[in-house]
This record gives sequence, C-alpha cells and structure tokens, in this order.
Amino acid sequence: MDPADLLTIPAEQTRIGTFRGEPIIDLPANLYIPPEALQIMLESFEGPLDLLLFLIRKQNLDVLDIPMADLTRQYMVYVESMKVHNLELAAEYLLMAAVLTEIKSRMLLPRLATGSEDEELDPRAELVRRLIEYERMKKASIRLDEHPVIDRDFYRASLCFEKSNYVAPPTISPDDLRMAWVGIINRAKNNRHHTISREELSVRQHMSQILRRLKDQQFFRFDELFEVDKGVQYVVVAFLAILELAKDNSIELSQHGVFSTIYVRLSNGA
Amino acid sequence: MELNENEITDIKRSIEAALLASSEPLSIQDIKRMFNDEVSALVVKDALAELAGDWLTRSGELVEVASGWRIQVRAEFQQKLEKLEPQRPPKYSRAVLETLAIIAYKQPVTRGDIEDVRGVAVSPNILKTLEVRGWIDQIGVRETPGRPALFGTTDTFLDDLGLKALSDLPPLDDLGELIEATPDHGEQMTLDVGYGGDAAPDSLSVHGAVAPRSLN
Amino acid sequence: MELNENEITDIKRSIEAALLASSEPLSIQDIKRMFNDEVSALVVKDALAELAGDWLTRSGELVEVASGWRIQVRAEFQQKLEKLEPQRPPKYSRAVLETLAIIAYKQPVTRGDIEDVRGVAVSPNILKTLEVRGWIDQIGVRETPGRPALFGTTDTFLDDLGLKALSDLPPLDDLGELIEATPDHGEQMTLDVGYGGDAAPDSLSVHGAVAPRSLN
Repeated sequence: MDPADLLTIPAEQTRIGTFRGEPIIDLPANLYIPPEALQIMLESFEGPLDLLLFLIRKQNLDVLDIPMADLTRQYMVYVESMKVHNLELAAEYLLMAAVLTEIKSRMLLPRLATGSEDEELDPRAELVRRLIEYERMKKASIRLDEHPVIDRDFYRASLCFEKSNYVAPPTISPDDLRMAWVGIINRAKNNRHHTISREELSVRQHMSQILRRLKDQQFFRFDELFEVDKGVQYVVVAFLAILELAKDNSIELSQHGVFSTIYVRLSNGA
Repeated sequence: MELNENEITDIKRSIEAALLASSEPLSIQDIKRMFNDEVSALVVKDALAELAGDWLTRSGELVEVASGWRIQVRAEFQQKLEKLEPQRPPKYSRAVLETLAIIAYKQPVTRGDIEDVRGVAVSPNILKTLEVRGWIDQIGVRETPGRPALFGTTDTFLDDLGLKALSDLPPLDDLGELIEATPDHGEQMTLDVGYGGDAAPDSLSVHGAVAPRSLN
Repeated sequence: MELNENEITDIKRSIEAALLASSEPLSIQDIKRMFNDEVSALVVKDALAELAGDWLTRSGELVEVASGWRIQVRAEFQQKLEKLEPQRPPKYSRAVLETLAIIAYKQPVTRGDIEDVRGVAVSPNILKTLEVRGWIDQIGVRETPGRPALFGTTDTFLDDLGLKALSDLPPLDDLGELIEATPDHGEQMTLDVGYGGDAAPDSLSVHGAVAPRSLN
C-alpha cells in the first residue's frame, strides 16, 4: 500500500495497515507530511530512536511521560509505510515496535503492591534513557558539524620552502585516494549536475595498458592484444577495452578483407 | 640566561619561519629542538605570544591547538579562497557525524556502544572513514568476550577543529533541552543517562596515549 | 575605476590570505578569479608589489616564479628548519589527491575530464607534481579536437601504494552512506526527489564505459 493513499483515507473508516495481525486503524493526528515527501522522509531517519524522537517532537510530548499507546500507534503507521517502501529498513524498526508494544502492555498491568516503591521501575525508563541519550548525541553531532573545521572554514598557512637537500616526497595510502573520492562525490552532489559513476576498473586498466603497448609499437595484430592464458574474463575485458578505445577514436582498427588479420594502432589524429 | 633584543628577534623570526613552512602544528618541544634545546620553553612561549601579537593585523592568525601552534588563514577569507580551489572536505552524513559525536563525548567506546546509542548498526565504513580522516583511532580493547576494539579521538581531530583539548568541545550540558523542559525529573534522568556500567575502569586495557576522561 | 584606500587594503589582505593558503604559486589570472575578475591586472600587480614590501622584514618573501607568485620561507632558515624535518612528512594538497584519485579510478582521462569531475580548473602544476613523482604519465591522446593528452597511473604508483593492480584500489561502491544525506526534514528533500541514476547522459563528465550511479 502506498502511504500517499494512506494519508488521504479517512482514518475512522479504513484499516490502513496491519502489524502482527493487529489492524492499524487510526492515523496519527499530526501526521501532516506531504505524501510525496513521506518516503524520502522515512529514509532520512537514522533509526527507530530518531523516528521516535521526531514523533515526540512533532507533538510536543513530554519525553519523561510518554503516552505509550499514542506513540506506539503512530510509530506503527510509519513502520508500516517503511515496510511498503523499503523492506530492508523494517528489521531494525520492527525490533523497536516490539519493545514499544511490550512497554505498552506492561503499563496496562496492575502494579503489584509487594515490592518497595524504589524497586518499581517505570517500564518506560530504559526507553526514555535511550531517547535522551540519543538526542544528546544527535545534538552534539550537529554542534560538532557546526564547529569550524580546517579546510572547510579556514585554511592552514603552509608556505613553500626551497630546500637544497633532497626531501622525501609525501607518501599516501590507497585510503587517501578513497577519501579524496569522497570529497569529489561530495562536491558533485552539491553541484547536482555532475554524476559520479560506478567504475569497471578492469576495463579502464586494460584501456591504459593497451594504449601504453601501442605507444611503444606502431602496429599490433588484434589477437596479440589478448593474453589468452589469463583466462576468459581477461579476454572479455580486453575486448571491451579495445571497443571503448575505438569508440573514443583513440585507436584505429583495420582489416583488408573478410577474415584477414585485424590490425590495431593508435589513431593518427582527426 | 638573559637574551638581548636581537637574539629574541632572531628566535621569533625562526619560529615564524618554521610555523609557515610546516603543514602541521608545532609543539614547544618541536620548536626547542630547532634551537638544539638551547632555548627554554619560557622563551619560546614568550616569542609565540609576541608573534601572535604581530599577526593580529595580518590575514593569518597564530593559534594554539592540541598538538601545538599553527598559523592559519583567517576564516573571513574562506569564501574568496574557495573561488581559487574548492578544497572543502566531505560533508559527512548524519551517520558519520553521530558516530563521531559518540566517540568524541563517550570515549573510549566500542562499536557496540555506538550501536546502542544510535539504535542501528554502525557499518565498518563509517569507522574507517573517520580513521582515514585521522580523527579517531583504536586505543585498546575492552576485556569482555570478543575483546572489542575501543575507539577514541585523536589530536588531529582536535587540531582540525582548532581545539586544545577534549574539554573545549561544545558542552553537552546545555544540549539537554528535553531534560530542562521538565526540571522535576531532570536530576533523576541525568543519572540514568550515564555511561553503561559494563565498562568498569579496570576492565579497560588502553594502550594508547588517550586516557579515559569524563566530558561532562 | 578609482579604488579607495580601504578597498586596496582589502585586496592586499585577500591576496596575502590566498598566498598563505596556497601551496602552489598563484598567477595574476588566479588572483583575478578570486575577485570575480572585478579587479584589474594592474591593481593586482600593484597590490603584489606592496605586499612584497610588507614581507621584506618577515621570515618569508614574496617572489615571482614561472607559474605565478608565491610566498616562500627565506633560505636563511634552512638549517634550523631541517632540524624539524624528520618529524614532519610533507602532505599533498587535497587538490593533488583528488586529481590523483580521478586519474586512478577513471583512467585514461584528459585534463578536461578531471576538471569536469572536480568542477574547477586543474592547474598544470598539479599534474606536473604527479608526473615528477612518477605516479602518472601521458599514455596517449584522445582523438577529439585539440587532441588532449590522456593520463593514466604508472606501475610506480601501484608499487608505492603497495597495490598489485588497479583493481586493488579501495572500492568506491559504498561511499554513499558517508556523505551527507538530506540535511533536515525541510524543503531540501523535495529537491532530492528524482535525483539519481537517471541523470541525462550529457551531464556525465567522463567518457567511456561509465554507468550512472545513484549517490544516495
């Protein structure tokens, strides 16, 4: 079911979802998110605690005295929408659903008169502790992110120094490259009009290798470019690389007649 | 030893040169080494204070961070400089930032601790990202079954945020909006929020330089 | 256009900031770009001349080199600075690292490809740095107008990074979760709708067998 529909259906009349066999009938009173944004919004939660905080905040509920029935019902509506849209999300959220249901039912039980007052814990205590703790950390993360960071909010001064002695050049690790890429994606994402794409590395590697070999030697027989002993995958990848290079006009393929030898060489230029 | 004015000027100039040439902050120790330890820490500190004054009117500023002193360009120029070369480091996702916050404020923590707070799984990629950035590292293991790695923040993290110590982090206390809203229950709740009892100090085997500390 | 004294001071300070922040020399063009080309080359040159004067008594000097202007630390400090050296390995700038990453992951690429991905001009100094290091070289030209050089990484690059093949580079697939997702529950989310793998092909900046991928 689409949560967009879910939002337009009169709550009293229609069963809008099912959780563990229990029909969910009501819509949360304050669920006024535009339907088209719902899915994205659901995906924007960092987890069940984040979602719960959102629900609590939206309705100005007192986190220290949570109306469990209300909160649980509203939570279920969101979880139901998530299940519709993204099954992967559901697992972690379902666990929380179970916790909420359990707390709700424990609160319905009459309190036993036996134990002393001190030992009697509010069934909500652990959930409240987690919510508060999560919210503290969430806010702390926002504060941290707002804090000035080098290279983003200010630069270090680092001037060139001409050394007469040889100085070892900087070294880097593969992970530095990966992180450099994160920076690139980040910018591409901000610019929106760039698309960063998944890479078939081996094809590109072969493209480079083939160009390199052709640079050293003018002509290659087509079949010389394949290292057959390396296996089928390599041959396929090398073949794709040659096609790519040909498409790019980086190389020229020539053949005098049908079934005669195909030759490969670097393009002469346009 | 009494230094004359010329000597002090020489020392100041050399320190300035070193700060400008270095891509990392320099500690008092580093600077003393430059003078073959023939200059006292006090003299170095005085020189740094004077230098900081000299730079007040320039486009850079001399600041002290966790691992030492550095000259940095004033933030007011950032917008112009970005036109030359957008070097912005990645804007981390909430998942990364929340993980960082938990490590920063609750260190040392295991991945499990982080997951407990966030209520969701923390992918190894997130920790890796922060490690590669040089902001966190593994500072030991917790002596519980599985001996999970304990993570803490590094001096580089503090340096990059221009902080001298963890205690300079934005305080958590004034973040507790929920708690403030209902002062009656406030006290009791704050107690509950404390770090889990499963990490008694003697169960920690920390072999890094970072001592566990309270941030509250 | 006549500039008043305050404006000239602002320009000077901004140029100084840029020179302090940049590890590469800056050309007059670069500097003009910083001011959105609203400042003439003559004004920039005047400002540089004045700055050179300001730095006469400091530990650095403003000099003109082949590709532009830079402030460099005076040679007289060399002996002292060398005492710091062993502890402080130099670092490549983000610009250099990003350029290298693009070449490594997307080779063969032209300078234009790199600029498309980075969204800014790539200074020849950056490519030169990587070529001198022996990590990239020109492996051909693309047969398009202008016949731009195609760059790829070398075996030295793989050796120096301890990799056996390019396929050993860290995978890029799962970086999405690390970058900032939708920042809040507000309007920005609507912007995100429809963004993804369906970007128009002509918005792809790199030629070749590249499959669009969603960043989210």
